[in-house]
Amino acid sequence: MRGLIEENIITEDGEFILNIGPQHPSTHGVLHLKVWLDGETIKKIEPHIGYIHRSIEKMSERLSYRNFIFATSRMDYLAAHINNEACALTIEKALQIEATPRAKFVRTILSELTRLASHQLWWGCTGLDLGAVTPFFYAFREREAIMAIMEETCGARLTQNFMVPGGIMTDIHPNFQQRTKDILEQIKGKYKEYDDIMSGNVIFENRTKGVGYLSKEDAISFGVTGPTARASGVSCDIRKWNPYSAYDQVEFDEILSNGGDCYARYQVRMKEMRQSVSIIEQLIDNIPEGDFQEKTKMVIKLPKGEYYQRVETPRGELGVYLVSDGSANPYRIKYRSPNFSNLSVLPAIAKGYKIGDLVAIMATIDLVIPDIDR
Amino acid sequence: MSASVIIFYILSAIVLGSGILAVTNSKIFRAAVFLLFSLMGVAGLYFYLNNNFIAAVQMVVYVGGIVVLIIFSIFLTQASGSDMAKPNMGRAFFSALSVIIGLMFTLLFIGEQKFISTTNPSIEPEVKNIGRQMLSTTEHGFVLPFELVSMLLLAAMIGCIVIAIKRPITHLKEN
Amino acid sequence: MTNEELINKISSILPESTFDESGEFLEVNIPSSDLLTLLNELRINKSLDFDYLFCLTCVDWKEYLVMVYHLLSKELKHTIVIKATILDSMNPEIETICNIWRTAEFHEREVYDLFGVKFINHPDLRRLFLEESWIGYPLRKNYTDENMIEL
Amino acid sequence: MNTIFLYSLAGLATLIHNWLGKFISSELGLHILELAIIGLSLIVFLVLLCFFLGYMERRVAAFMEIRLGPNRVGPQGTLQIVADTVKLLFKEGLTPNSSDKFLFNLAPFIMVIASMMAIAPIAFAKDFQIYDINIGVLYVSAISSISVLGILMAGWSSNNKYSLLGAMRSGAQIVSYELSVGLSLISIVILSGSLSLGDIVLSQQNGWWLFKGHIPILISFVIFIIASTAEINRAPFDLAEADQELTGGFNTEYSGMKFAMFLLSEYINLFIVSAIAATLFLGGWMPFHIGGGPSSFNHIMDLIPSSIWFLGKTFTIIFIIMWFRWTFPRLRVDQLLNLEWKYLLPISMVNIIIVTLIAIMGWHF
Repeated sequence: MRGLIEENIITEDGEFILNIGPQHPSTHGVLHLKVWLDGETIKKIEPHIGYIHRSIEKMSERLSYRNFIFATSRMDYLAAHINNEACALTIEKALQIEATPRAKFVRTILSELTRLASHQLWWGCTGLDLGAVTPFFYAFREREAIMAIMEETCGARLTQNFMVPGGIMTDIHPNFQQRTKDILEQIKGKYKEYDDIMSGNVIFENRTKGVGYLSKEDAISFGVTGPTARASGVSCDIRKWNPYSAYDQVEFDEILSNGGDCYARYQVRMKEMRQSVSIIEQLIDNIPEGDFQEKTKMVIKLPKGEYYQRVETPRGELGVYLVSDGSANPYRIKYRSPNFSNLSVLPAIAKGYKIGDLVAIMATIDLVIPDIDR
Repeated sequence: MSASVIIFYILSAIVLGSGILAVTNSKIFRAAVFLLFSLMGVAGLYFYLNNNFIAAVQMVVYVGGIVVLIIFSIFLTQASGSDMAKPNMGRAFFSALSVIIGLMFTLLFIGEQKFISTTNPSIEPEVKNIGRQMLSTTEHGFVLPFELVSMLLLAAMIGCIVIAIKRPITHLKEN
Repeated sequence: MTNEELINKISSILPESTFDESGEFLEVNIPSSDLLTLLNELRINKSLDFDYLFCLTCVDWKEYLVMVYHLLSKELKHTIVIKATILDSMNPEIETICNIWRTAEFHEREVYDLFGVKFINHPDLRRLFLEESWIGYPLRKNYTDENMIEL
Repeated sequence: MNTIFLYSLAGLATLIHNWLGKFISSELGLHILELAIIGLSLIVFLVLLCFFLGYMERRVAAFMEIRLGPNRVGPQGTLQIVADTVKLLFKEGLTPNSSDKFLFNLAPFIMVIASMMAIAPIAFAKDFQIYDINIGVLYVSAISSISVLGILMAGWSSNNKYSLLGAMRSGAQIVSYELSVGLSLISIVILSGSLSLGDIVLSQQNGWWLFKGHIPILISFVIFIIASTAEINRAPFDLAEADQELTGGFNTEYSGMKFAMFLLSEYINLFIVSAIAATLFLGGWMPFHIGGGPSSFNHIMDLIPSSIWFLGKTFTIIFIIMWFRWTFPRLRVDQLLNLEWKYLLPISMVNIIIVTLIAIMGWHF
């Protein structure tokens, strides 16, 4: 019809281009993938990004050192707290101060709660992407409880903005410890339920095993980090490599797997949730008394130089590269966001699989689009 | 005019009308859809004749099988949305010729038959009887044509498979 | 490998490089023309084995641009920062390193998009975030946008 | 008269027939009037059924997903689906500019008509059937094969790549799974010796085929449930729609009432499939009888109206199919076809040979 249907039909060499996104249910945001198909098999993928680019790096050049921290809440909105922490740590490194012990503990607990909440959402969305709707609601049951703790202590559910250079903004809520312990108990009781509905399901296993294989060499070369890389056997947990906050005072395992496929990535994240619970358990009863904030000047000026701080977000390594020229604003800030590198590997690992697999791969890489675009 | 006659004319109109539309339509997908209606009209005629089994088989085989296959092959060809080119004169002439010959042959055949009005059919059109006839070797048995047709279908299926696997699958693991 | 050993190694590869140990990581300053020689060696040499490029970016110092490469070795656990100075800030050009680390492909596109650095031999050098018709490179210090509202 | 009226739908039908007979003398007129009444009541029944199934689906989903489900519109949210229907009715039915408008508008009607036609031979209660066609089983599977054409038409004419992919998937899926559905239906036909749904129900007077036919019938029952779930495009086999992959597949471009028609036909198909399964394997309207058991038990079972038996069995199967939908992840397209061609079809073929053996030797109860 009017020449348009011809475009729809598969051309002579079998080239069929499908535009997945920018509005698509399983891209979890405004990601646009141009997919070349042969039947249902993917021949080539070209990611188009920038639909939600807010130039946080450019914006930060005009913000003070106290303010630019909170712009990062909007990058990886599922790990807003950890992004803030990375910035706060960078400033502390430049000022050569350390957060108070109490702040360090609270930061770590909140980071791990953020990780738990993020992994919960990821778990639910993975189920949703693979066509099982129910896990999404199961995941939100626990996530809501964590969000309630965040709300009570930080005053916000998603963009906590609880970090200041030298510590945390206010002291923790009196209920914080008890409620955190309650939610840990609840989550520990639900592992079996999670495994029953997803991990042990034969369709789920068939959909994920051997799908989207990422080799160890590729993972390193593409700069893939986080659970996605750890599922390919790359040891890259910043919490182990460069401990920050209170991570040097807790015992936990870096989860590694050699599977490299979607199933391995799934398992790594599921086990990481257990590790997070164990980290919080070690810390929650031992929060030291004392100040929650180190005294800093009202207007912070960093000494001239370049500073780099890495933290481990739920999706991988977040690097903050800060160049200071001695003034009250950053001269240049670069966020090395984990999702940006993780997305770059998608075209390589999704090639040769089906459209349904692409959805599974995207789900297990766990992309957050605002973090890619920044 | 009784209701039965009215139904007959309606069914015939569907069969002939959509048949003509199927032939004259220049959009191939629509032509396939009209063919579908025509075949369903034929199935309706079988129902009208109380030959329920044949009617259902008509639906299963032609509607559910053949037309779906035709539509699939239309999907896989180019430009199925645009108008088809007008056939050249020679082709149209021979087509018309073959249609006329076919029509005359059919009319001749019908003319030779003596239609005797009867109320009780020679065999009850029941599944059991049809099954017996299909597998019997007696005078009205159809076991030979039945087997021949099944051989033909088998050959067609093998042919389809051979066409389908013309190239080996190499897309995986090339990276 | 300690910083001294790294300095010795790199000096033997590229004598004109200068070093700065004041920061967290060892910084190596090199001219942009020698980038590929050094980085290739850093990746291939088994005693250096920098297999992980964890950050690639550019800093605009108004008169010149500096490409910053953060490298890490997963096996040997040492980190290095390579800084390649591009003197021509009007028409910046540098060799691509995406044959060495594949992650560079995306990061270089980002730098091209926001700083206008042209990467020679890059397989697919296009704007990444901004549309193709965008004029200027937003993260450059001399970038002005008439639609920008001053707060 | 009153007791019959209370206990059986057949009595009600006779009552209406006799009552109308008083006013209309001509046979033809009576026939046409009754046809109109049947058609109208069927449509009303189906629409109400779809309302109920829509409500049930939401409630079942909510039950599975530890949430409340609709609870605002009407008592317990019962009118939610009515509100939704009203919304869909008043929504503009968009037709994409570059679509093949004739086929685009025709497709939803084909779907609904195909679904509605298939309901004719289903026995809702004792002696209560719209059309006891002597080849009922074959008729249903023949009619249901039309609905694939509706999907193919919808997907192709939308001129949307997602729709086209959805239609292709759906075509491949339905054509393949029809084989398994057919073979599992045939296993019952072999045992009961009839294609008529009425006769098949009557053949289960002394026990349902699921119990009488040993393990082979159990296998074909399971195969039937799996394959028919696939045939009516419900999760985990909803690849033609596959929201997360194809954003709705063949019905991506549909809106308003045309979209509602796809929904309508999906629910009618769900009902038909469950009704067929209930009729063939679970005895339809036949009460649960124990052959050698005490007759008092059988008598108590007889007191429950046959329509309740039929609907109870049907809705149990509907519940199971809904349960699938809200529990399982979706299969991939090649896994879907593998399941049919490598597992279900060979199993059904072997199964049917065993069933034939059972039928010939008379080993069934």
